[in-house]
Amino acid sequence: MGAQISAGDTAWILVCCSLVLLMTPALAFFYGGMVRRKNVLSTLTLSYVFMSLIGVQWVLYGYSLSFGPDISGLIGGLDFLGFQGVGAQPNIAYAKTIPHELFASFQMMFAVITPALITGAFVERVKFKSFLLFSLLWATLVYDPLCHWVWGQGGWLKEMGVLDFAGGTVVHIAAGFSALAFAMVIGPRKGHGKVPMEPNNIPLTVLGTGLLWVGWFGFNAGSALGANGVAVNALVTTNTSAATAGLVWMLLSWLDGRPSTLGIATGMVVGLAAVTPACGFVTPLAAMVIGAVSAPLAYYAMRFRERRKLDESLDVWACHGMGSTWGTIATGLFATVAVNADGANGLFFGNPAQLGIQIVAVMVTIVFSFGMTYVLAKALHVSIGLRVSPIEEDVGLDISSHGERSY
Amino acid sequence: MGAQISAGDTAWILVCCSLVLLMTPALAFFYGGMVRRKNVLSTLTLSYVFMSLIGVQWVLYGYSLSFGPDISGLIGGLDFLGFQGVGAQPNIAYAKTIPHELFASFQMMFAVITPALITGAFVERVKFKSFLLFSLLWATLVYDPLCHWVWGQGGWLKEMGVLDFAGGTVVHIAAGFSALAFAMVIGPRKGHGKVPMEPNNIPLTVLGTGLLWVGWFGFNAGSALGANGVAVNALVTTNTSAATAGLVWMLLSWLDGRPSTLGIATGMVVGLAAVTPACGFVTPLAAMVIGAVSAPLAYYAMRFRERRKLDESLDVWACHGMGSTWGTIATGLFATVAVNADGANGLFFGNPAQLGIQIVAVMVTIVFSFGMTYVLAKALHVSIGLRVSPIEEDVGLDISSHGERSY
Amino acid sequence: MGAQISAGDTAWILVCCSLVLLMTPALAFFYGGMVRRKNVLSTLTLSYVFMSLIGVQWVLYGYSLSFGPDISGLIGGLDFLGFQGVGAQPNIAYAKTIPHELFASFQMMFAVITPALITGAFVERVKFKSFLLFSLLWATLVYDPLCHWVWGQGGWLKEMGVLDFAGGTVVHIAAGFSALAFAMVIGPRKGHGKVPMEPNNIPLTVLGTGLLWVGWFGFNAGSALGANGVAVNALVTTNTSAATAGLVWMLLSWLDGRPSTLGIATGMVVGLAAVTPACGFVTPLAAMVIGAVSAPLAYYAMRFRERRKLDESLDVWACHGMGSTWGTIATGLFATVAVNADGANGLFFGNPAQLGIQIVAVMVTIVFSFGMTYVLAKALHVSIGLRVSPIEEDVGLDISSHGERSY
Amino acid sequence: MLKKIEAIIREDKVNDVIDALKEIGIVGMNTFEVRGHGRQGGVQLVGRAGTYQVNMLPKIQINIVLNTRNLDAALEAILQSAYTGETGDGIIFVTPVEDVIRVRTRERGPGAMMYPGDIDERRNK
Amino acid sequence: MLKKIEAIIREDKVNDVIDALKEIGIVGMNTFEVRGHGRQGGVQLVGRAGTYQVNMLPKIQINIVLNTRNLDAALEAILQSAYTGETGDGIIFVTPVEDVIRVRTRERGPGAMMYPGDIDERRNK
Amino acid sequence: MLKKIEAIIREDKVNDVIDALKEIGIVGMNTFEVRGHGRQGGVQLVGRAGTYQVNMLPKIQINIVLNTRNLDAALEAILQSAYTGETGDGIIFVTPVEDVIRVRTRERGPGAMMYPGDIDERRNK
Ligand SMILES: Nc1ncnc2c1ncn2[C@@H]1O[C@H](COP(=O)(O)OP(=O)(O)O)[C@@H](O)[C@H]1O
Ligand SMILES: Nc1ncnc2c1ncn2[C@@H]1O[C@H](COP(=O)(O)OP(=O)(O)O)[C@@H](O)[C@H]1O
Ligand SMILES: Nc1ncnc2c1ncn2[C@@H]1O[C@H](COP(=O)(O)OP(=O)(O)O)[C@@H](O)[C@H]1O
Repeated sequence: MGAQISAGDTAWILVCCSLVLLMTPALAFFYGGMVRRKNVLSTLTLSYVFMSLIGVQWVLYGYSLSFGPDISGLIGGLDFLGFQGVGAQPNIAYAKTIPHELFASFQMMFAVITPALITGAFVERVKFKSFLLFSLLWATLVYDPLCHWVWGQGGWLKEMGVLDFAGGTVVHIAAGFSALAFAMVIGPRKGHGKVPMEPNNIPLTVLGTGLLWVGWFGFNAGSALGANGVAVNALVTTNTSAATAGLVWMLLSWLDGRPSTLGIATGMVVGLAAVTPACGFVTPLAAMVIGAVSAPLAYYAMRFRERRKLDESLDVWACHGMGSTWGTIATGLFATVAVNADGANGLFFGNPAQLGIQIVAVMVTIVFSFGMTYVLAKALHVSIGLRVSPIEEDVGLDISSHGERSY
Repeated sequence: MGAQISAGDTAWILVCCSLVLLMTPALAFFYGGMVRRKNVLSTLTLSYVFMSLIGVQWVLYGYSLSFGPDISGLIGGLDFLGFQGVGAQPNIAYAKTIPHELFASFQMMFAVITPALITGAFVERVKFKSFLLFSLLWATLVYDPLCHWVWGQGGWLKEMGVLDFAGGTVVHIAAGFSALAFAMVIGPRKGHGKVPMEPNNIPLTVLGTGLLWVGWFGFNAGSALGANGVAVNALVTTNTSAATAGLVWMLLSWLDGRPSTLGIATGMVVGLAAVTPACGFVTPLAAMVIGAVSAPLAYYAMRFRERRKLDESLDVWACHGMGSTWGTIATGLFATVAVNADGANGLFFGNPAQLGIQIVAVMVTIVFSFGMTYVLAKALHVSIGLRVSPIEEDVGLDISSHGERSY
Repeated sequence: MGAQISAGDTAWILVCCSLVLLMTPALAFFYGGMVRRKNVLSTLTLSYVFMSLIGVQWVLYGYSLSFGPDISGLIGGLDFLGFQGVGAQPNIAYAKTIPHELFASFQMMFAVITPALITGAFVERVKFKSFLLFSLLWATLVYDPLCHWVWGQGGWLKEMGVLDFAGGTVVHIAAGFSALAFAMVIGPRKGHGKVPMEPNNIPLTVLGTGLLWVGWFGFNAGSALGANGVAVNALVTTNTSAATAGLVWMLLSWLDGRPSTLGIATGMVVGLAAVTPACGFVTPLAAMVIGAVSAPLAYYAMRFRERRKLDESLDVWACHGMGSTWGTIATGLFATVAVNADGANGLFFGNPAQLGIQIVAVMVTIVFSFGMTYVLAKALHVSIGLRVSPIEEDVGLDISSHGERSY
Repeated sequence: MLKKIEAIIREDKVNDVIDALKEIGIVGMNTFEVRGHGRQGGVQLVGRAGTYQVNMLPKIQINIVLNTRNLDAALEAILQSAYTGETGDGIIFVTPVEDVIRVRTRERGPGAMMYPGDIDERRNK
Repeated sequence: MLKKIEAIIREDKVNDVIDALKEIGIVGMNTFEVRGHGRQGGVQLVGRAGTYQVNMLPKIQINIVLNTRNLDAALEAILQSAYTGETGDGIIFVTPVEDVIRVRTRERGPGAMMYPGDIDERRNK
Repeated sequence: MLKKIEAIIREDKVNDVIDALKEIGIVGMNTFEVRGHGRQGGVQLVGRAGTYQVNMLPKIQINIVLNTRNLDAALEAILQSAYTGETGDGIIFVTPVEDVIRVRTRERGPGAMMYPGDIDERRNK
């Protein structure tokens, strides 16, 4: 029938913009609690700055590259530069019942938080200027194309039929494997593996977790782009996966010592990341399985990473990368059109082909994001340098990069 | 006419799920600021864990026990196990204009926060394992039945005509009197009444208060189950009662010393708890009276509790139990069909019978929740023990139960 | 056609009430992080208390003075005392598609936060009792009339045709210039300009910034009073201005030293304040200009203020006053009916008259708010005194005014 | 003659020790947090995935300046009230103090060390 | 000959005391927070409902190591700048120091105790 | 004979110093944060608009009580591990200690100062 604005759908997605925006501060605090006291402000800034940086980039050209008219399935055209032509009428290709500008704005919040996720890899040692440069390049050369492939009208992975409801590939796998690549280039923090690096303020991390969970409802249920049954199902599956993963992680850390607060919080976030691609396609009970499996997967990925002495400091790869790799594949197992008529069935509902598509999409995302990030980081490393000096690292980035002290 | 989904109503209740979810982290910080530094993480975890525990329990069987097809007015049947049959269509018995799954999900958030409220009674000394067991039993044997009685189709208190808009009985009285019972069983913290137990971080409590207030709009106005005039009225009465109670508490603490920040915050929460059962049935001016009376009631209940040397540590009974006892009774005084045609008139609007019904509901809730909790706690106390060892208590639960330090 | 409630619009404005309410706690933490540790609770309380004080005042008579039937363009009549007649039906003069009580409640949140903004001027030394008295007088004699002039049906500035979408004059200019006047009367903190007054907890300020940004979506996009294209545009322009100003401030502080976290946070808030009057009338690219100009304006206003040795402690004047002065004037430059048919064109769209109107409104607001505040503050200063004693100031207001310690 | 006791004890014993000192009339004192290491091996903390070792543990140091004649009584009170028998109970140092001045009264020397109701006052009764 | 001054003063007097010391050319010093108890009775705080008593009050301890010849001047500066006349003004201890070494220069003994523009340099001018 | 070393060093050197001490078998010690001022001029911080100067800088004080025979070894270890060559490296004081008692064992005097695997035990091997 075409484009007819629904005030209800518009209301919900306006709210989701607010909820997803909230996730960036939430992430900042989630991360900020885990670093050492001398790097708290620096860590907060690494996330917050994206609200500014991508807030400008997206309006200027990011949205256009991602969602502009398709160019050979690879990238969007420049028609939407400066949000031109992105107005109060719906863009039928993307969302029939809300203003085009609202779709663009909701997508902006995703573009903001994704690179912020990566910062967990290089906190406590990155040079601020190089970080800014890397971030802008990453947003332009990694995020925007990938976003177009998976969600843009005509994008090649979308055409292939990949199911990624709210960003398992575009957001979490991309961030996780980029984090891995960056950590390999920048190298470990001074003293990593020798001195214990105790989190300076776990309550901040716990606060961040709570706000992340709330914001994730906007992220996942908002991806239905309307206030409807699919949104409701996404909200419930999101909650269920997070709940389950938190519980399982608690048990895992209990077995290895004691039921740790940080562990429960981490499990919750892993469950949220894992269910992200699946949330609009699977039932609550399937989400319980997705959450339950994601916890040990990320848990042991973390230990593996530690044994390899790799300082991917706040475990973006283990939590988001591995969590969502599993979630995207699990979508190929558990998806059912009973939940979402616009989706597809997965292996367990008689459609093994979907699983294949999912695996291809995962692999493409991994190779592309890891490879591009490795090259970008390496180029910056050998040119202007990625790290602060050892003395600045000792003093802490709060003072040395920002001239401030936290508390 | 029956079931017709409204996108506007759906949008609002989706938001309310997020707002009510936020209340559990908010409560965690409200409580976490008031304990001693060595128990901050433990206190936070006691609340957060319910997002996981009940998040799973509710989907598996909690919702079904509470809202499944009625069995003799006492409990719900098992038809909704695993959210089976809880889908995108409305359940006309509960909410005509939103998906059934959304109603179930909104109710989940209530089931999550209610047992979290109780934790204020036993912070700084409870054994984590026993706490988990108690919580699961309490949710199953106390919350789910009570919820069915008051809100479930066919529940006997509902049939009797009790007015409880957003959970005065089910949530606040039940939590408050359960807290009282538990505190009597577990006994006071080491040094209680001798050593001053200064709150470690009042700003955390203040933060929690702010977030609780915001979340409470979802809790109370969301209980209209739609974006309509009743919801609006509930939001305004909620705000008015909280505002008034905060102001009155400020004056009370000023009279006894100085206008304390913690006092203002406490007053606000008391006003919120008090108006919860009434919010959808009374006018803003009536809410002002409800708030104004709730403050001294809880204030002197607190002092009474202290004089009795009972260590119901964070005053769940005084704030939530007594606050909402008053609020539920006040609903029988101030309710008017001018505000809510689906409600009833109270005593002041010519219907004394309603007051009687309210009082019966209050007494049933008190007896049931206090009694059940006492028995459950006692049984755990004599079997596996409710308390950590005195040495663990001295060291603090952060280290001894969770192996972590806060800040 | 007249009044027809839209559930979607109602849902959105219900949410906006929650979002704007959140801004008061957010502001409390934004401010609380910047004072010295001995005044954290006091600073938090100065903001929080308005949720109580105005929460009661507005219902009793504030709304009526502001939005009651017009009396000679100057003030509202008393018809809405106690929210009488403010019910579930729309008030067509203000908002056609939502309950009148919802409009009143949304406006309440503005009335709550505006005087809270002013507190930044006199933290760390104000006498609590005098502050309460001042606040009530200010709300009644400054805010309510001004609100009527600009937004009330029949208000003289409204009749004149001023464009102020979400409160550039009523909220930010009024608060900023009142802050200036108050600071001049109360005088500087002991040691101001001699002892460095290092912020005690910048992460709190950063947290406040994040929550303010989220809440501001409700503030600005909610001012469309519906879930429609104008709301969406307001959300996008709000985000864009904040993003840009944050970035520019970062660069400014980098030039003068290092890219400071506090600076980025401050820039974001300035960008938010600046775009507030304009957000519903201008394009995203215009918002980028508005944000970009607001940052250096406030930055150098701050330095000017410092050089004058004026202790307007947390720079309400520079950030909100100057930011929104620019924003209100810029509305007269960039406004276009292409964005909002109910608005008007500005200078750059061929309507220089609008710029004149904007300038008049700015000047009226400045003169009225500065003058009234100066008189009120002076009267209190010479009668009951505005400041605590020097010893109480040394000890800190947490202990001396509230009998508490923060952390 | 004046001495200073520097007692480094368990965090969770600090209230007991202060009470024990007040019991016998030792009034003037102050405390602060230190992180220490001695015979006690450290403690194992739980991280996100697995545990790790922390070697510097939080302790409280209590400083008490007193007349030499009250030294033994104070030491005995601390030794008893700080004891648990586990490693980490702590250690007490005694150091010399040459002079003392009270700011408010400018009293100087041992005479400045009198507090209402303290051990000396009690002895004289 | 070296001495250490340990002055325990009100939190809110610390800036005044530091200024007074700098005024007379005492440069090297450090401060930390302690919680103390002396003649001052404690303070009443306000809880959720009613008040309660806290006995250990926050104070700042300033440690200054200096040559004995500068001791009296420093003591006098502190006594004046820390004074309010209310209980809780604090107390000053003087203890012996046997040796001092500056890390950066390995200067040792009283000679290590020189600072640009300090009291000794001024005296020599 | 007992001495106390009070070493005031850079915050970011504390792990290095502790490691260097453990290396040579100095086991018992404790640390706390101080804010200090010496030859180092202070640091410039960035405010909302422009910079300002802070004069009291955070440092870590390490206290070590030990037998006089181990003093020089300990001093040397600290001097080496705390060194950067910039102002602000810090300063070490040596003060007398008259007695020591271990709470758990009531061992008294220098004999209380033995730790498993410490410098004395190593020497005896
Ligand atoms: N030689 C020392 N110098 C300074 N502090 C010490 C020394 N030895 C022990 N301490 C302090 O005393 C605390 C307890 O000492 P420890 O040897 O662990 O106790 P225990 O005697 O019960 O084994 C340590 O954490 C440290 O703070
Ligand atoms: N004997 C003591 N040993 C250690 N510290 C002391 C002693 N007496 C006083 N103090 C410290 O000095 C502070 C002020 O002492 P107090 O007796 O209250 O001051 P005033 O002399 O003004 O009454 C106390 O809080 C405590 O920290
Ligand atoms: N006379 C002193 N008394 C007490 N502490 C001192 C004294 N001199 C220096 N300090 C402490 O030592 C720290 C480093 O001293 P500083 O003179 O800055 O080092 P450097 O010798 O490298 O220039 C100071 O911050 C202060 O804490």
